[in-house]
Amino acid sequence: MNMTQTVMVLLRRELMLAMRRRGDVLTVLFFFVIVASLFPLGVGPDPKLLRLMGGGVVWVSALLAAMLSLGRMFASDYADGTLEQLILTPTPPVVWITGKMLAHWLVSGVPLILVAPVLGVQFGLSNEALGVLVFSLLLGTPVLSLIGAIGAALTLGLRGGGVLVSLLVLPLYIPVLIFGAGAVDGAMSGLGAEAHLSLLGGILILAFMLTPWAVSAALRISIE
Amino acid sequence: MINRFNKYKYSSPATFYGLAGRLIPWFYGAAALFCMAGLYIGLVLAPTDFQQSEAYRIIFIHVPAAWMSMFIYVVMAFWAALGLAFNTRMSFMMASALAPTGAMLTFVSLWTGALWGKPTWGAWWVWDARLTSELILFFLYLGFMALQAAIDDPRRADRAGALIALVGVVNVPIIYFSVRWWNTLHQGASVSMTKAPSMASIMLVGMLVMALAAWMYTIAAALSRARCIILERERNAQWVAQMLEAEA
Amino acid sequence: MLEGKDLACVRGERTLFNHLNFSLQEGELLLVQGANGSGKTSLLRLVCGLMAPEFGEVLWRGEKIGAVRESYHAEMAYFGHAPAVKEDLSAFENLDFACRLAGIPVSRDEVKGALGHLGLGHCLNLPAKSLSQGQRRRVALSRLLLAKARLWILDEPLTALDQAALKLVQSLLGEHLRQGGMALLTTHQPVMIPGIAPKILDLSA
Amino acid sequence: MNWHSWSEFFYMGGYALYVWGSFGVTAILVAGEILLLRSHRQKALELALNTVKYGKVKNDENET
Repeated sequence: MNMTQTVMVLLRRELMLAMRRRGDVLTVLFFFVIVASLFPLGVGPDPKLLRLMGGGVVWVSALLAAMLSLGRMFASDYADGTLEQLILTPTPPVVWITGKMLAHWLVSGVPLILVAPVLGVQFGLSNEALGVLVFSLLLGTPVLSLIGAIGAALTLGLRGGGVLVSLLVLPLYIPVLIFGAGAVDGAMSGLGAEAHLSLLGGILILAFMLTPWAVSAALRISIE
Repeated sequence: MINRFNKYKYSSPATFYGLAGRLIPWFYGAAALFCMAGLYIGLVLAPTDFQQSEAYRIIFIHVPAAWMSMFIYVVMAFWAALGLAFNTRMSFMMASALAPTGAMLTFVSLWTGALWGKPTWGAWWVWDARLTSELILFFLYLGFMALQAAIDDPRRADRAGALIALVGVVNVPIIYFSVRWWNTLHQGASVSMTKAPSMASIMLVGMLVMALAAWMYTIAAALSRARCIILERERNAQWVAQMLEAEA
Repeated sequence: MLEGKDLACVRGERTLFNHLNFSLQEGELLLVQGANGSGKTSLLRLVCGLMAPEFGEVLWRGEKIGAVRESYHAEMAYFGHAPAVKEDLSAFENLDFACRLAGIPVSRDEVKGALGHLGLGHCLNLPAKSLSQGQRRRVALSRLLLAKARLWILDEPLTALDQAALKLVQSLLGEHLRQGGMALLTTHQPVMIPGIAPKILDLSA
Repeated sequence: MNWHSWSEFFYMGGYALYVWGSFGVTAILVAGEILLLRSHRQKALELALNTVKYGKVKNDENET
C-alpha cells in the first residue's frame, strides 16, 4: 500500500467524520463571519476607513477562526485511542500527519476562502483586491493548518489547552498575516501583490516541508 | 541505581549542582562589578548627547537588554536541541532555567523602549520593526513558559517546551523579516535606537560593559534556577539525601 | 522473537521497573501482572513502541524495534485502554478504515465475518455510538482478527465483557497461539486456555 | 565628569522621569527576580528535606 493511498483513505475518513459533525464546521465559519462583522461596528461605518482595513480584518478573522478549529485536529483521536493506532501503523507518521493537516485545511480552511469574498464586499474591496484576497487565503490558510498542528499536538490532553494553543500559535502566524493582508493592501493601493504572494508561497512550501516532522515529534512527546 | 541513567558524568545533575553552587557567587559578583562600572561610564562619564540631551542614557539599559533577550532565546533553543538529540536531562533544565530571565529582559527592553520613545518620538509606543519583533519575542517566551507550566509530567514538559523553543527559533528570522517588510511598507517610524545618537566611543564602551553585566547576571540567575529545578526533580535521589544530611 | 532486555521505565519521579527481562516465542502467552500503578500499561506501551524506555531495549526478531519499525508494526496489533472506535462511524466503517490505514485492505464480507465471530454480526451498519461499552470493545477486538498480526499486545482485553464474550475472547487467543501467534497481555481476570501454560511476568516483585 | 552637582544629575536635563523610570524599573525587576529565586530555592530545599525525612510520596496511581 503506497503513501498516497494512505493519505486518501485518511482524507475520506476525516471528511466523512466532518460531514457527520457538520455543526462544528459551521460554527467555525460563523465565528469567522461574526468577528469580521464586528469591526465596522467598532470603528464606524466610514467607507474609506473600511476599505483600508478590509484585507487586514478578514485576515485577522481567518487567523482566529483557524485557531478555534485546531482543537479538533487531534483531540478526539487522542481521546478514543485512534491516535495510538495511527502511530502503530507501518506507515511513516509524517505521511498520515500530512493527510490529517490536509483534511483539517479542507474542512476548516476552504470554507473560509469561499466566504471571504462576501466579507470583502462588505468592506468595499475592489474586484482586483477580492481576487487577491481569495488567492492570498488560498496560499495562507494551509500554513495556518500546518503550523497550528504543532500547537494542537503539543497541547493534547492538557487542561486549558484551547487558550494555551492560541498563545503558542498566534505569534507564529504573524508572517502569514503580514504577507496575506499586505497582498490585499498592495492590490488596493496599486503597488501590486506579486511580491507578497510569492513570499506567502515560499512560506507555504517551507511549512509543508518542515511541519510534518515537528508534528510527528510533538505527537510522540504528547502520547508518551 | 540512578547512576545508570546518566550517560555523561558531567551532565549529571549531581555534578552540576555542586559546580553551579560554587560558580554562582562569582557570576553575581562579576555582574555587580560590571554593572557598577557600566553605570559609572553611562551615567557619569558619558557626555550629554547634543540631539537627545540626557534621554539617550536609557540605551545603556535598553540595548544590552534587547541583545540579551534575543541571545537567551537562541541559547535556550540550543539547549533544547541538545536535550532532544541526546536525551540529557540537564539540557532541558537549562532551557527552562533560562526562560524567565529571558522574558524579564525582554520586558525590560520593551519598557525602556517605551520610555525612550516618548521623549524621542513623542509616543510611548511606536510600531517600529525592532520594538514589534521584541514584543513578539516576549510572546514566544510566554508561550514556552505557559506550555511548560501546563504540563505536570516533567519529561513531557521538558520535551514539549524544547520542541516549541526550536519551532520558535526557526520562526524568529522569518518573523523579524516579515515585520521589517511590513514596517518599511507602511513607512512607520524607521528611526533605530542604536544608530540615533552619534555614538561616541565612550558610549559604546558603556553599552558593552553593561552587556557584560547582563551576561554575568543571566548566567548566575539561570544557574541558580537550574539548581532549584534539580532539587525539585531529584529529591528522591541518593545524592540529595547525602548532601542535605551533610549540611544539617 | 520478541525480547525485552534490561528494561527500565521512569514516570515522573518514580522508577516503575528496572532491570526487567522477558522473551516470547511463537505460540507463547505472556501474562503481565502487578498491582495498580506497577507499570503494566507502561510496559505494554514500551513494547509496542509508543514509549521509549529510560534504559534497555526491546528486540523483535533480534533487532531493535526502532530500527525495524515498519515491519514490526505490520506484524503487531495493539489493543489499548481506549478502543479506538469512532462514535460517528458504523462498526463496519470503523473496522474498514482501521484496516486500510494499517495497510490491510479488507472486503465487506471479511469484516462481517470478523464481527460475526464476536457475536456482533447484526451491528455491521449501526453507528458505534448506539453500541454499549462492551460491544465497542468487541468491535475493537475484531480488528485483531482482521489484522492477522503475529504478535498481539493486549491491555486488559477482558474488562467490560460478559461471560459469553469472555469465553469467546479466550478461545480466540487459544486459536491465535496454536497457529504460532504470540500474545502479551495484562488482565485482572484469570486466563484459562486449554493446552497453553502462560508465562508470568510479575512487576510487583 | 559630566555633572556639576547632584541635583543636576538627578534632573537629567529634564528627562528624569524617563531615565530614572528605565533604570529604576530595571533595578526593581532584577531585584525581584533575585528574591523570587531565593524563595524558589527555599521552597525546593524544604521539599527535598521533607522527601528525605519522610520517604517518597507515593500517591500517584496513574498507570499510563
